[in-house]
Amino acid sequence: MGSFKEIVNTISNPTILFTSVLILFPFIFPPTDWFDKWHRKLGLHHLWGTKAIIIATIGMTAFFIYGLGDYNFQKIVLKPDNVPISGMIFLVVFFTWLSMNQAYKNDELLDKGQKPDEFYEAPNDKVLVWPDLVYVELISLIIMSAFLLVWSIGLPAPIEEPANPTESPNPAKAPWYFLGLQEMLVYFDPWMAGVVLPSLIIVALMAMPYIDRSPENSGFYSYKRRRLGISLYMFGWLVLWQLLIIVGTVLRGPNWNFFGPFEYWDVHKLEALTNINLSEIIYIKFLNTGLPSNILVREIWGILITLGYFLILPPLLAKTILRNMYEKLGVARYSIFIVLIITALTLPIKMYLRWIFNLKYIISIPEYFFNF
Amino acid sequence: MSENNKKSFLEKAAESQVWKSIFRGGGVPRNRRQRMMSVLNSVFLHLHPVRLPKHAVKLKFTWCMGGMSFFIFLILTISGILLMFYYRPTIEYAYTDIIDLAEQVPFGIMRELHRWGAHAMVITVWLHMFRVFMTGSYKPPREFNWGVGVVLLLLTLLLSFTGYLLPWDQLAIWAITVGGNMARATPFLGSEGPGAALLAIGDINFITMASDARFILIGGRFMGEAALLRFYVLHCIGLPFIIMIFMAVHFWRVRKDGGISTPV
Amino acid sequence: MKIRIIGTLIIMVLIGVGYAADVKGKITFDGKAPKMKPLRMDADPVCVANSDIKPRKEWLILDENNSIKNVLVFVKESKSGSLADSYDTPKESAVIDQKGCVYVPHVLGIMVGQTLDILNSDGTLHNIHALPKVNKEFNKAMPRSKKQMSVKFDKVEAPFKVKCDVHPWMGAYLGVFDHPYFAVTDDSGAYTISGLPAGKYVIEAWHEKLGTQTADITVDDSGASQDFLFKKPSKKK
Amino acid sequence: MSESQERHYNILKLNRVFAISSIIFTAVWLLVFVDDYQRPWKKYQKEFRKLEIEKVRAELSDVSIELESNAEYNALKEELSSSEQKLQNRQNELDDIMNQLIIMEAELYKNNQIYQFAKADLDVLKYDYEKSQVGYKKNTDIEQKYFTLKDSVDKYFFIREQSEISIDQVNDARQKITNEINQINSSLKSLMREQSMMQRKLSKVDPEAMTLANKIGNIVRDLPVLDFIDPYYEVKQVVVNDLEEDLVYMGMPKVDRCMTCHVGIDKKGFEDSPQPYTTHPKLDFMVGASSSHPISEFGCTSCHLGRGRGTGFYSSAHSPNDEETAHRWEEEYDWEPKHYWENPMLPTRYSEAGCYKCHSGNMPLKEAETLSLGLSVFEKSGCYSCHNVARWDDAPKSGPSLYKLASKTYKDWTYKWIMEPRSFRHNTWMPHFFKKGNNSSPKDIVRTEQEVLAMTEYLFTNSESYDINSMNITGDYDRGRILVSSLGCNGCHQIQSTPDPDYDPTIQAIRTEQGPNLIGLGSKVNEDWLVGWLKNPYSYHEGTKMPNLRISDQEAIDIATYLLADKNAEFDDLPTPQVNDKILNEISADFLSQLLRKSQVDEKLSDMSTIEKLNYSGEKLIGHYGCYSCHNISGFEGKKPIGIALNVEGSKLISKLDFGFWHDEIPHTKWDWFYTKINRPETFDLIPNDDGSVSVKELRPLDKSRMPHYGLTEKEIDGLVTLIMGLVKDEIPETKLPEKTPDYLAVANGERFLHTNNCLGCHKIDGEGGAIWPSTAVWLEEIAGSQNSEDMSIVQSFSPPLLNTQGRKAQPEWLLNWFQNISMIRPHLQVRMPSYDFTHEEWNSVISYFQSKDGLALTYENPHNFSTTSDSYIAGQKIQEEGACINCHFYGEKKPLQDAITWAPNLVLTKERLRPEWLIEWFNNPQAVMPGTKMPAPYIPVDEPISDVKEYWGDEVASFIGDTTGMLYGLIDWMWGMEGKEDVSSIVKEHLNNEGYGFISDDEDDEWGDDEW
Repeated sequence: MGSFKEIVNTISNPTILFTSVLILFPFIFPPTDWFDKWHRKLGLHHLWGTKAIIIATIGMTAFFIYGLGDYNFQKIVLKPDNVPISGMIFLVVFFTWLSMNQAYKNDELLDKGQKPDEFYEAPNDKVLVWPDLVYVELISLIIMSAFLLVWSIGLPAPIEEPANPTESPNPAKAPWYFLGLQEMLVYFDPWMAGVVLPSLIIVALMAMPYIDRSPENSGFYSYKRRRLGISLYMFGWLVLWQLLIIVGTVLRGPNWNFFGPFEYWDVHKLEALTNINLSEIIYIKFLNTGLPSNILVREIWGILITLGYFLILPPLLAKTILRNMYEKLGVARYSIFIVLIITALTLPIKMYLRWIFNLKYIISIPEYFFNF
Repeated sequence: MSENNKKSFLEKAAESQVWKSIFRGGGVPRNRRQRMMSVLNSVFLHLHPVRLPKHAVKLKFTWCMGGMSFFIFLILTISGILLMFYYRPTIEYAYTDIIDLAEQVPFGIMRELHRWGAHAMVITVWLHMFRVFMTGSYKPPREFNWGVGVVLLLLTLLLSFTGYLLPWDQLAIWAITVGGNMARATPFLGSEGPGAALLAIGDINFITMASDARFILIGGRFMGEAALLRFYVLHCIGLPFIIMIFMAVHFWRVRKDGGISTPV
Repeated sequence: MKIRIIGTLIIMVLIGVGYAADVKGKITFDGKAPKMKPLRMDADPVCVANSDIKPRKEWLILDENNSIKNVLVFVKESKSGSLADSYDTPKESAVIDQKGCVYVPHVLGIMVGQTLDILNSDGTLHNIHALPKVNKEFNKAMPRSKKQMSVKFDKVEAPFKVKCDVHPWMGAYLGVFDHPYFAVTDDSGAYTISGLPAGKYVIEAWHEKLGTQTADITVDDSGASQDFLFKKPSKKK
Repeated sequence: MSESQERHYNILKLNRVFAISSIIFTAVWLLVFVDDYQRPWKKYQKEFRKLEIEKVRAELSDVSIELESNAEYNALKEELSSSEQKLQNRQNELDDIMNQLIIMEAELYKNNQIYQFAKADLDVLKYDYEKSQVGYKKNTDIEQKYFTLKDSVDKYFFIREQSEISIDQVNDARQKITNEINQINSSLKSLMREQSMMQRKLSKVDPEAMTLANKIGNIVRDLPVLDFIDPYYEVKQVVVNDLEEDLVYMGMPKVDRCMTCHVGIDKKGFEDSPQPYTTHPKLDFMVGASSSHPISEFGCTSCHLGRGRGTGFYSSAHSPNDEETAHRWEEEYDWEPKHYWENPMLPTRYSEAGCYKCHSGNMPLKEAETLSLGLSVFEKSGCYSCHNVARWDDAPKSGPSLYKLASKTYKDWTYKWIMEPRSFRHNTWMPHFFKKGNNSSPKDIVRTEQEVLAMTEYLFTNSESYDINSMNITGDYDRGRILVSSLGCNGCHQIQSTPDPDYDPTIQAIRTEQGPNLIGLGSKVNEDWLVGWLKNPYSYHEGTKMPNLRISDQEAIDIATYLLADKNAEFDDLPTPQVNDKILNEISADFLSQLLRKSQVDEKLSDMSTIEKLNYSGEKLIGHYGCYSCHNISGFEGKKPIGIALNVEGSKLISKLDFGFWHDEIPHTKWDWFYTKINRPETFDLIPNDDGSVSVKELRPLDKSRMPHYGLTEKEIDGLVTLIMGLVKDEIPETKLPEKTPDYLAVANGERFLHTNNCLGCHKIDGEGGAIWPSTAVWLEEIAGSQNSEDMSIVQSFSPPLLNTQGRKAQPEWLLNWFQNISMIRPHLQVRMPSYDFTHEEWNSVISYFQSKDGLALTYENPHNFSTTSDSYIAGQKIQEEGACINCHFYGEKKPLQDAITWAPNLVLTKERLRPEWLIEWFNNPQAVMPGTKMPAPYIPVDEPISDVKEYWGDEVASFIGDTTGMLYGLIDWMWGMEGKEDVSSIVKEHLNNEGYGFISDDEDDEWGDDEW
């Protein structure tokens, strides 16, 4: 079984984990017809069947039970403040399945020209709030309270040593729900990871209904007719949000190094971190001239690439692949949408640039705290 | 035996003056009208419509996550008030008060309830958002309420974040330090943020360690007494006040935007 | 508590009247008797003058049958519970004399609280230096004018040495007991512990050079007998 | 019904779900109550209450039985019942009085009321009257009213008083009747005080001894929820305001709740109860209210550490003493190490670390054996030489000086010694730098051989010269042997050729390791050096601790002959390697490259000769290994030690201790880390393998752990760990520290001085010290046979004197003078008080230590006046004569009458040497002052009939009859009047040469004959 742990440790490595997730993702949540075709060919649509969730639940439970036998796994997972994450993993899997399951059913109904499951005919299908809804709410309240109390009795809330501003723990971690952001710090400077990107998440979420304006397909679970939207959302929600939190909580140890779930958190573990900036690659590696002293000259390549990415790529896409969308959304909406999307994409892009080229910053102006 | 005699105790009580004075409309809700009235006439229930589409009461559809979030908020409010009796937000007492809650105080379990409740609320709010997205319920005419919801999510996280500092232990201050340090990198407003150097006249920098976003957040250059007090006030008064306003708007808009979303 | 004491007393009286018996025995030495050199006492002429017999060393005194004198035999513990919690202190004193610059007797047992009269029959200064571990150490000078002094010991203690610092050869051994069941062997190596109530006991025989031996005995109304055989102690180191 | 269509759920089903969830909810709430009520400590308090009830009951019954057998008590009881009988007969009379009293009291009440009303009116009127006096218009009306009322108030007052008087009279009458009983009762009460105290105590804890109401109350007070009011079972705590809980940058008053479970900790009588009820093992010293560390002022965690606020086994951060305990705890208490608490409780084996916080100025620390041993080992091992600890800032280097090494020993020996010191001397304090776990691979050995060669070369090249005169006298082995065993060498040196398997390290044992174990010297030193060294160690090294024993030439040669006869052949046969240029280049390059570039290094190396390289790398290596920290080495003067300072090592955060790859093997505690580091310093250079073996980390030679291996025993390491755990940064308020009076400081400094210079290796003070005694016995065995060597009183008399009451005993001027010019006091002693080269100040500190210890703070002493014609003097002379002091004491040049074995100091010395006050104390009971001394209390005819005394002792003695002190002062007068030779050493020497000691027994073995059984 030792080898199983090793396998898990190996595939948990962000590079492997991320790459496989990135490859698998469009086949699980196909954004286009082409992916959908393969989605069905590969039989991935069975993921949303009843059997799948039973197997998944059993599998995850078995994994946790097996893992708890391992001291290192136990130490991380049973750390009181990490316990909610374990619960969250189960909940997210279940509810993702539940929504997809209903969506697929509705898709079939709609394909057959029928109405979705949630459809009702006013006023006959209406029900009275009293007692149906009120009662259900009351029961949920009771069960919720009972659940929280049991949790509280069973697991004491954490209290560590008294605060010591001079002695930072290694690793020092933010509350678990912010660990996705902290994980981004690996690839971005704090101003991006901590300020710009979170703000953009908020903005993107708020902007969503203004981009996806059609009131169609609301009020019931569906996938096929909102494929692209849901796929994008799922990517943000499952990969960039949940997965990063899990990585940040469970797989990041001292010095923010990667540790497999069954690996001892050894402060001595080293990772080769010889990251270089784009300007250094260009001027030193390729041109062999040494870094120019003028900041603008030094960083001009990075600036050009960035400007190109943000200013040239959107119109280019609008003319080519995303022509339909551009036409549908209009200039303003398209611009906002595409900027948000390509900003989100900077994260995986920077991840791979880092992993492949050891690239640290595309633009690096430490003089003004501007690193990108 | 006349029918009157068959009236249950509850029914008799419902006919009394006291009952009627308390519950408008009166009577045990047995028939349709009474049921409708009991919702309409209750200050707690009237944010519900009287009648709903069938799927709105189905757990499979709603997951009850919005309701749960609200319930947990209530539990947190109550347990939080109880905690305020014992907890003193100074760096001398904060830590030992928490230890005393764990070791000695009767029903010190309130602290556990509060902490785990806070974590649970973060998860239920997320899942609520997930459900709303998956049913497309953010779409017009509900786009504004979706925005309010996003704000509520943000406030939930901030409430949890501010509460995280209060035990004043290593876990707390370093979690908040990590979070707080990001404020230092705020573009223009953080002393180590890009563009901060531009906010200067001559040699005078306006954004320094002692005047940037982080300073405002933690009330000093270092994590200390001021930060604790700020977070305490935000956690107990500031943010709950704001979140209640947004919740009110959120609930109100649910009704006004046409209730629960339904397939057309 | 009170009842128990009374009860014990009654039983004791009964046993004491009816069944008290003597324990007798003889202690012999297995081996060749060492050749004792005489004591040299020339340091103090008074000593030489006072000693009527030619003094010899006293650390092992055997008769022609190899019987050992000066072995202290005593009841070490009672196995069947017929020893009382406490015994009356004897009214009569025990006596040790300093005569001819040796202690007479050489080995002596006394009871806790019993008076020990120390006599000085020599007309010279002696000092009596007791070296107990449990009781209080004392070292008192007895000038020639001082013919008698008295001391008491208030704790039970295994035999310890009493010596005179002025006459370094002088030595005696004293054992302190909380019961009257002890005896010292006489010239013929015989001892008698009298009046021991019936029961089972462990008795111990102690000799200053040859060490100790213990034996389990059972005393009935005819008493008991227990002999001991000592050997030369194995050489140290 | 159309209405039902507006429903989704089956209401019955919902009802059922609701019912179930409600039941669950209720159950959970019950669980919450149970959880809140069932605090882990409650069961301990309940169990303890049982123990306490049992104990109080037993005590009560003991007291009652005692009371019943108390004759006085029984008599009083009889008396009481007869008095009660008497009272019974007068009951009617008493009843009448009582009735009368009731009526009269009613009267008084009424009269008092009238008076009070009137008085209140009067006060009102008084104000009106006074106000009416203002201005010119007098209101006579008010004035009159006022005075009228005033009169009547006085009258009422009188009436009230009358009432009171008559009540008093009746009361008196009543009291007369009951007086007898009251008196008996009060004397009974005083007899029964103890009993009633026990009863009261019992009625508080024992439900069976309670009244019904209290029984109910006893149950109700501990019911759930109600128990927040005034429960019997409650969290108990001590708040110590001036001791602070360290909350980083600020302190909170210490709160300890340990006694919540350790309920019996401060109560006598639970010594044998199981944990957690046990009484503190040193209640009179710690915890007890009357002890020097009462729990109310010191709490628990101030010494023991741990999480004092915790009320659970885990949350209070208990630490197990060993693995076995840990396993037991895991099973019994669900224990695990408390993470997230920097200072978990010290395991009991290290609990004395807490003592050091406040008592860091002492050595040894009373009642703290482990810690004292740790201090001793720390000092002897020279830990402080590399690791700065403020306490030893001024301490000299712990190893011998190597300035003149070449005159003392040989290169070969030095090489082998550095390589592996314990192969030469099994118990040396010199640690192993080489052949450790991290530098023992064949490759490492080749390198370390060259390293040691280089260091040896440097030492010999830089050795200064030392003038030695050869002497043409031949020594005698046996004489030397006797000298070594009799002069007192064994107070500091052992001669122990093989390790003692039963070695038990104690402070006492270490005292005999003050100097090196004198074995194999023939392989080590040259004779001329040794003779010179013995004669005057200071000439070789000024700062040496070895004192001058005033050894004559002949004695020195004899001793040297004896010591040098012992050679260590096995050690001599060890090989010494040849210089290996290649390796030497590598070593030199390692150091050169710290300053130079590679090319420059090569250039430099090619310029250097082999000798230069040896010297260069030797110097660098001595610096690298820190040899100079412990030894004086030329070229390293004033260099800083190489180790990290340990001043606050005990407060170091555990995260700063690197467990390397041993995180699973070594428990994650500071003490386990320290233990490992001391026990096997190289551990953290190693990697543990699954099969129990280890491999070595990839390290460059200069990066390897340099900490050497001392080969200490577990007990010694525990002592060191205790000390290190005690080196903390806690700031203790003055109020909690021992009061720094001049006496306290003098004693503390003196004790440390005595310890550092090993005075207790020879002397015993108050039962401590005297490490030399066993070797005195060995010497006695040799010269006088086992009968003498087994007699502790003889061993004592031939050992260095006890120093009890030295402060009260010696005259300070004489003592100082004597320290600086040692002369003979006890003529029978062979062991010599050495001549130390201490400064005046140092001697003064010794003397003031003795004085402060004895509570003496005299700056000036009255001379003792006497007259040779006084009665007192003549009486003293008589007492001396009768007491025959001359039997043992020298009277000037007059020899004692007895053999040398009984000899005692020359009495002529007394008047300069001793204080008369002390002599009185001494004469009264010498054994009380110096247990085991052979001095008898002089006989004083103090309570003999005066006629006898007159006849036998003379009139002068008789005039002091009844006055012991007077007679003893007579003896002192006589001694002060003595004249004669002070220095009797030549007489003694001659006597001993001619007549010997006059030991009594000779050889027992001769007497046993030759037969062996």
